[in-house]
Amino acid sequence: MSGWPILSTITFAPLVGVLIILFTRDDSELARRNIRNVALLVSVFTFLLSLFIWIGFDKSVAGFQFVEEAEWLTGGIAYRMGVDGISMLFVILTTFLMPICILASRDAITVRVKEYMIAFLVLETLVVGVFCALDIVLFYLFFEGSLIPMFLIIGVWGGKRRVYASYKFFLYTFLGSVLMLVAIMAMYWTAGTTSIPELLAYQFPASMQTWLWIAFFASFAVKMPMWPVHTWLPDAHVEAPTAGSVILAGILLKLGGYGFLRFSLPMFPLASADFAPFVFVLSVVAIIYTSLVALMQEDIKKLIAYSSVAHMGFVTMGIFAANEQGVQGAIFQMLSHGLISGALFLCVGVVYDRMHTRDIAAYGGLVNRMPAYAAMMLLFTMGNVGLPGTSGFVGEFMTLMGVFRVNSWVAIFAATGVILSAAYALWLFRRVILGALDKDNLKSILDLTPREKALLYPLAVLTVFFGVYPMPVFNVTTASVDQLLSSYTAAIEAASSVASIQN
Amino acid sequence: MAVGLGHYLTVAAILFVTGVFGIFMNRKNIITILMSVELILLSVNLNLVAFSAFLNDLAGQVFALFILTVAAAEAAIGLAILVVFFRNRGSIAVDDVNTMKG
Amino acid sequence: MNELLGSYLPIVIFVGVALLIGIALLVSPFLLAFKAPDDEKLSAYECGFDAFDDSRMKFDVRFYLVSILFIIFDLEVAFLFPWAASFGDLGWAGFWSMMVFLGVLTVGFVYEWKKGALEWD
Amino acid sequence: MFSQFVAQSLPIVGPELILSVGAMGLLMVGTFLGEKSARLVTSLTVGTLLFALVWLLFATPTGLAFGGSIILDPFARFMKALVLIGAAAAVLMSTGYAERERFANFELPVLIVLCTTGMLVMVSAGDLIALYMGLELQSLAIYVIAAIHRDHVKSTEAGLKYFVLGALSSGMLLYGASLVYGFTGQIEFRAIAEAVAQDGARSLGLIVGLVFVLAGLAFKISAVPFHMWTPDVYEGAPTPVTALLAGAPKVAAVALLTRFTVQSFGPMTPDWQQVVVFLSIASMLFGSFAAIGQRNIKRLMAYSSIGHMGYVLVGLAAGTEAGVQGVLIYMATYVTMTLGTFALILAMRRRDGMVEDVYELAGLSRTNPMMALAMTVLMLSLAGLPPLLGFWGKYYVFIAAVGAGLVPLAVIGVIASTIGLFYYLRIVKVMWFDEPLAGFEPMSMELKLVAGAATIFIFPAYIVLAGPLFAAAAAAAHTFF
Amino acid sequence: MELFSAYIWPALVIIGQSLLFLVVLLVLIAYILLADRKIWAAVQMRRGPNVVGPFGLFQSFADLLKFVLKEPVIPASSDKVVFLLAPLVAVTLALATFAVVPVSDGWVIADINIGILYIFAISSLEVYGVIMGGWASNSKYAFLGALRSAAQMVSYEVSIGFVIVTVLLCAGSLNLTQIVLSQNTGVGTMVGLPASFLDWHWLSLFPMFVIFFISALAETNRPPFDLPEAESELVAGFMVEYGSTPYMMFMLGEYAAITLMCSLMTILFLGGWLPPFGFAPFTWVPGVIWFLAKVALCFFMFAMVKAFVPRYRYDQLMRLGWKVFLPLSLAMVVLVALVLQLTGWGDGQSADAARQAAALSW
Repeated sequence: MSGWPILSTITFAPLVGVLIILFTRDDSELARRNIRNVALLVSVFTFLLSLFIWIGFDKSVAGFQFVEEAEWLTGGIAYRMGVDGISMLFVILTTFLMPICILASRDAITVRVKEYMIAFLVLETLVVGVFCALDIVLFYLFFEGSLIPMFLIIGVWGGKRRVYASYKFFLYTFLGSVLMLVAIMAMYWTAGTTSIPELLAYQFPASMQTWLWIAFFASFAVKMPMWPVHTWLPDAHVEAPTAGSVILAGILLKLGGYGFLRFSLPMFPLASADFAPFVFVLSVVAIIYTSLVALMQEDIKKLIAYSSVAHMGFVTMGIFAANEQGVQGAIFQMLSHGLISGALFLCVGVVYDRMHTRDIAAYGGLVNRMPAYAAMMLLFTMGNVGLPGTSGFVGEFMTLMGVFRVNSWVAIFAATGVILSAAYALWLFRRVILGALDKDNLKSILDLTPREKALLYPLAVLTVFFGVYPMPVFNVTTASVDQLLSSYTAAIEAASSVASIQN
Repeated sequence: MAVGLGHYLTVAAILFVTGVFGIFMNRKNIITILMSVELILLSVNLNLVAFSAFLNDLAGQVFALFILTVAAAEAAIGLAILVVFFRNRGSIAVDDVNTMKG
Repeated sequence: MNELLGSYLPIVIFVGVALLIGIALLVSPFLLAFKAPDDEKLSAYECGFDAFDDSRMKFDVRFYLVSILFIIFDLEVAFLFPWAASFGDLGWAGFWSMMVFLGVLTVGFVYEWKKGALEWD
Repeated sequence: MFSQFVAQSLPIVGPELILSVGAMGLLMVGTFLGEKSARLVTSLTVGTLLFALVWLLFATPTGLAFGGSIILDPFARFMKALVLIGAAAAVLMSTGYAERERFANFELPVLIVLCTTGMLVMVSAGDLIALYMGLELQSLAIYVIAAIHRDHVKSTEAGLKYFVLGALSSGMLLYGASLVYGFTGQIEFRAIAEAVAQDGARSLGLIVGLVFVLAGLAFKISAVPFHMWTPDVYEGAPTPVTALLAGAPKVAAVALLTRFTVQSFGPMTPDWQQVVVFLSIASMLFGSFAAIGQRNIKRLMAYSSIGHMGYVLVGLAAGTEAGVQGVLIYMATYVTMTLGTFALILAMRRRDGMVEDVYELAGLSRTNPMMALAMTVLMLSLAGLPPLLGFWGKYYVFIAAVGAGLVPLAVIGVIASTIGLFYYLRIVKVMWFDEPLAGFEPMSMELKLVAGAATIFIFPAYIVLAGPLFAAAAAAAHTFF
Repeated sequence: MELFSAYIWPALVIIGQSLLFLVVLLVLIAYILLADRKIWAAVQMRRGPNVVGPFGLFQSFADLLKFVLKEPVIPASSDKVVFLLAPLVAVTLALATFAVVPVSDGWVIADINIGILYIFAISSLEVYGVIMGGWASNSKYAFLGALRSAAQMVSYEVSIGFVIVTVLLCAGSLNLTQIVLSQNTGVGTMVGLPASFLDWHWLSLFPMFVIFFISALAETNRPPFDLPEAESELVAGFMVEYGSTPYMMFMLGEYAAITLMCSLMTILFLGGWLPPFGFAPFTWVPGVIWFLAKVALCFFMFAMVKAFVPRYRYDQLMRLGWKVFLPLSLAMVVLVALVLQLTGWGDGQSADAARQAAALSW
C-alpha cells in the first residue's frame, strides 16, 4: 500500500468519469442513459476503492496515514494528502453516498443530464479532497471549490425559487469562509508553514488564537450551519433536487464539523476553551429553536432541513465539550446523520417524484398504498428522533453525556431538544404516512420501485447496524481523538500553569 | 529682491493649478482643455529648468526637452482625435461628450 | 546667470523700442486722421451683400492636417539644431543616432505621403 | 567609447528594438500594399510580438542599458513577458473582428506594436525620463487606438475622454516627477533611493512629488478615484481594443508603479503605503459595488478591472518581497483571465452584429455549452474562487498584506471580493439558469484559441504550470530586495 | 553714481543703438519698397513712382503720411482688441528678429550664441499676426486668407529649418557671427585658392541655397506664392478689413520679413559682411557695405521673381513644399552630415564647437 497514492486516486477518480462524460453527446435518450451509467459506475468504483483505505487503515496509529506529499506552489504550499481516524470515515461516507445520489437522480433528472452528472462527480472530488487535504491552503481550495458545483446543482435543477436559494447558499457560505482565508494567512506568517500536521504541533499565542478561532468559526458555523446563520439551509434544501439535498445534508454540512475538529479544537485550544460556553449557548438555542420551527413547517423538506440544523447543534455541542464522549459522539452523530438525513431526503424524493409536491398537507395515509415506503420512513424517522437501536441514538446520547460532564444545564436543555425532535418527526410521520387515504390523487400512488429499494435498503441496514454495534466506528476514531484531546488538555494546562505562575 | 528657487516653484505651482482648474471647471470647449494641458506641461518645464539651474545639473533641462517634444506629439494627437470626434458629433462642447453614461 | 541675462537684455530693449514704434504707428491715425464715421464702413466686406452667417465657419480639415504635420516636423528640426551645432564632437555614434531618428521620421513621412495626407486636390 | 556604450546597451533593449523596427517595417508593408494588407499585417504583428517574447525570454541579457535609464532584471522580464502575451493575444483577437465590422485597417496592429514598445520601456524604466517616455509612447498610441473606429461616435468619444484625462494624469505625474527631481537632485531610480535613504532628503516637497506621481500612475491603472475614464473607454472602444486596454497597459503601469515605489522609494515605504492603501480600498469597494448594476458586459469588465487593480494594490501596499511577488502573480492571472473573457465577449455576435448586454448570454449553457463552460470558469476565476487560478492571485496579495501587518486591508479585500462575487455569479446565473435566447454565430478560430488556452490554463492546466510560473514570480520579486 | 555707470548708461547706449538700428532699418525698408515697385515697373516697361522727390525717392514717405492721415476703420463685427493687436504683433515680431543680425563684424545689437535659433523662433511667431488678423476681422475672405497664409507659412518653415541645419552642420555654431566667420574657409581654400566668394556656403550647399530662396518667397507670401492675399480670389486675404496704419503695419511687417530673409540668405550663404575676395582692395571696403550690397542683390532676385513668374495654384504650392522641398532638404541634411563625417570636416571644427559648448554650459 505504501507506494500507491490511494488518496489521490480516490480523490481524482471521479474526474476520469467527468472527462468521459464531457466528450459524450447527450442528444438522445440512449446517450443520456450511457452518461448515467458511466457516472454510476465511476462512483461505485470510487466507493470500492475507498474501502481499501478502511482495510489498510492502522487503527492504533493516531497520526496521519497514507500520507502523500509533493512540492506545488511557492510560499510552502504543497500537495499534501493523508487521513487519520477523524477524516477517514468521512471519506468513505462521501464515496458511499455519491452512487446513491447518482442513482437517485436516474429518473428525476431528465434535462441536462450531462452537466448534472459532471457536477456531481466534480463535487465528489472536491469533498473527498477536503477530507484528505493535509495542507491548509489545499483544504481551503477544496472547501470553497465545493460551492461551485453545488451552486449549479441548486440553480439549474432546483425548484421555483432556485436562483434565490442558490445565491443565498453561495454568498452565505462564501462570506463565512473568506475570513478563514485571512486567518490561514496569518497562521502561515506565524507558524511559517501551511502543512496541517505542523500547524497542529504549533502553539499559537493565546491572543492570536482568539482571532483565528473567530475567523474559522465564522466559516464553519455557516457551513454547519449553526443558529443564527442557518437560514440559507432550509432554502437550499427546499429548492435543491433530491440528490442535491442528500449531498448537502449528508456531506456538505459535515465539512463544518470536520473543520471544528481538525482546526478549531486542536489548533486553538485556549480559544476553544474560552468560547465553549458561547458555542454551547448557540447549540442549545439551535436545538430548541429550530426544533420548534420545524414543528411549524408545512413543507416536508423544510422540516427535515430544520431538523438537520438541530442535529448539528448536538455535534457542535459535543465537539466543544472536548472530552472523549463528546467528540466521539459528535463524529458518530455526523456520520449517522449523513446516513439518516440523506435517507430521509431520498424518502421525500420518492413521493415528490410521484406527486410533485412537498406539502405535508397533500399527503396522508400513504401506508395503505406504500407499505415498504412506510416501513423505511418509520425506520429513518426513528433514527432521526434518536431511538435506541438506531445510529441516531448513539450519537445523540454520547454527545449529551459528554456535555453533561462539562455543563449539566446545557445537557438538560439539549435533552429537551430530543423530545421536541420526537414531536415533530412523529407528527410528520403521522400526517404523511398514517391515517386514512382520503385524497383522490394519492389513491393510485405506487410503492417503492426496485431502484428506490436499492437506494434505501443499504442505508436502512447501516442505520440499524451502527445503532446496534457502533464499535467499527469507534475503533477507527479512538486513537486520533485521544491524541487530539490529550494535546488539547495539555495546552490548556500549560496555559493555566503559566497564568498561575504569573499570579 | 533676489529671485530664488521658491519664486519659480510658486509660479509653476500657480500655472499647474490654473491648468488643472481649466480642465475641471471648464464646461464649454474642449480646445480649452487642450490648452490647459499645455499649461500644465509648461509649469512642469518651468519647475524642471529652475531645479536644473539651482542644482547645477543638466538632467532637468534634458527632461524638459523631452517633455516639449512629447507635448507637441500629444497636442497633435489630441487635435486629431478632436477633429474626428467633431466630425461624428458635430460639436466640441464639453457637455456633448456624453453618449455613454452609467 | 547674470551674464546670460546680460546678453539678452539688449534684445529686450530692442524689442521694446520696436514695440514703441509699432504702437506709435498704430495710434497716430486715431489722433491725426480726418474722420467721417459711417455705419456702412463698419460692415464686413462681402461683395456688396450683407453677410449670410458667421464668418468663422467650418473649414477644410486639411488645414488641421498641415498644422499637425508641421508640429511634428518642426520639432524634428528643433532636435536637429543642437545636434548640428555640436556635430563635430559627436563622432559616428552621434551621426548614426540622428540617422536613426531621421529614419523613423522618414517612415512616418512615407506613410503620410502614401496615405494622401499631403494631397490638395 | 560612446560606441562601446551603445553596443553594450543594445542587447538589453533587444525586444524593444525588435518591436520598434518591426512596427516601422509593418507600417511600410501596410502602406505599400494598401488597405487589403490588413490581415497580412495583423498576422505579421502577432509574429513580431511573439518573436520579441521569445527573444526576451531566451536571448536578452539582464543588466543596465544607457547608463541605468533602462533596466532589465527578472522583474522586468516577467512583466514584459506578460505585456507581450497580452498584446499578441489582443492583436490576434482583432483579426476577425476588424473584417466583420468592416473597419479593417493595418494601422491598428502597427499602433498596438508601438504601444507595446512603450509598455516595454515603462516596465524597464530606470529613471524618470525613461518612465515618462515609455508612458507617453504607450498612452499616445493607445489614445489613437481607442478612437480607431473613426466613424463611430462612441469610439471617438472614448478616445477623446481617454485623451483628456490621460493628458491630465501625465501632467500630474510629470509635476510630481519634477518635484522628485528637484528635491532629490536625481532622476535615476537607484540614485533617488540612495538620496531618499538619507533622512534629510525627506522634505515635504518630496512627499508632494511622490503623491503626484502616484496619482498619475493610479490613473493609468484606473484606481479609484482616478478611474472616471475606464467605463466609458471600455464601452466605447472597439472590443479588441478594449481587450488590449484591459490587459497589457495595466501590466506595464503596475510594473512601473511597483518599480517606482519599491525601488526608488523603498526607504519611504510608510509614506506611500497610506496612499496605496487608500487607493486599494477605494478601488476594491468601488469596483465591486459599481459593477452590480451594469448590463453592458464591457462596462462590467471595466468595473471589474477597477476592482482587480485594487487587489493588485493590496500586494503593493505590503511593500515587501511577498507583496511584489503577489503583484506579479496577480498580474499574470489577471492577464490570462481578461484575455480569455474578452475572447468570449468578442464571440458574442449574432447574425446582425455584436451584442454587449449581459442578458444576451441567457441560456448559453444550452446553446453553446463549451462557451458557457469557458465563461463560467473565467467569471468564477475573476471572482477569485478556489480552486481556479484567479484565487491564487488574491491569495498571494492578501497573504503579503497579512504578512506586512495590514490585516484590516486583507479583511476589506476579502469582503470586497465577496461583494464582487455577486455580479460575476449573475453572469453565471444568466448563462445557466435563464431560458435560452438565439445562439451566437460560431466562434472564429483565433477566438477559440485564445479563450480555450486561457480557460484551460485557469483550470486545470495551472495545477502543473503554476509551480514554475509562481517560482519565476518569486525570483522576479527578489530583484528589489 | 555707480547705478548710473553700471545700469543706466549701458541701457541708454543700447536704447540708442536700437533706435539707430531701427531707424536705419525702416528707411532701408522704405527704399526696398520703392525698389520693388521700380523694378516691377521696369520689367513691365513702366516708369513706376516718379513724382514725389527726384525719381520718386520720397514716394514711400509720402505713402506713410497718407496712411497716417487715413481714417482708421474697425469693423463692427470684429474682435476689436485682437483686431488692433494683430498688426502690432506682426510688425513688432518682424522687427524684433533683427536684434541678432550682425551687419558687420561686431555690429550687432545682441551677439547671443543661439542667434539663429532666436530668429527661427521669432519668425515662427509671425504667423500669429496673420491668424489674429484674419480671425479678428470676422470676415470670410480674411478668415480664409489667414488660414491659407498660415498653412503656407508653416509648410515652408519646415524646409527652411532643414536648410539652416545643413548650414549649421558646416558652421558648427548657432551664433550668426560664427556662421559668417566660418565662411572664411571653404571650397575655394580647400583647392588652394585665396579666401574668396567661392568659400561661402552658397557654392558648397547650392541646392540648399536654392531651396532656401524659394522657401523664403513662400514664407513671406511673396509672389509667386502670394495666394493668401490673391487679389483676384480673396481680395486682399487676411488684410481685407484693414485700412490706415494697421494695414500699413502689415505691409511693413511683410517687407521687414523680406529684408530679414535677404539678410539671412546673406549671412548663411553669401558670407555676410565678408568681401568677395579676401585681398585688397576688396578688404578696404567696410563690411557693412558688403552686407548691404548682398542684401540688395538678394532683394533684387526677389523682385525679379515677382515680376517674372506667374502665380502658383494652392495645391501646387503645398505639393512643392511638402513633396519636393521637404524630402529634398531632409536628404540633403543626411548627405551633408555624411560627407562631413567622412571627410573629417567635423573634427576640424571641434575646437570651435568645444568653445561653444563651454559657452552653453553656464
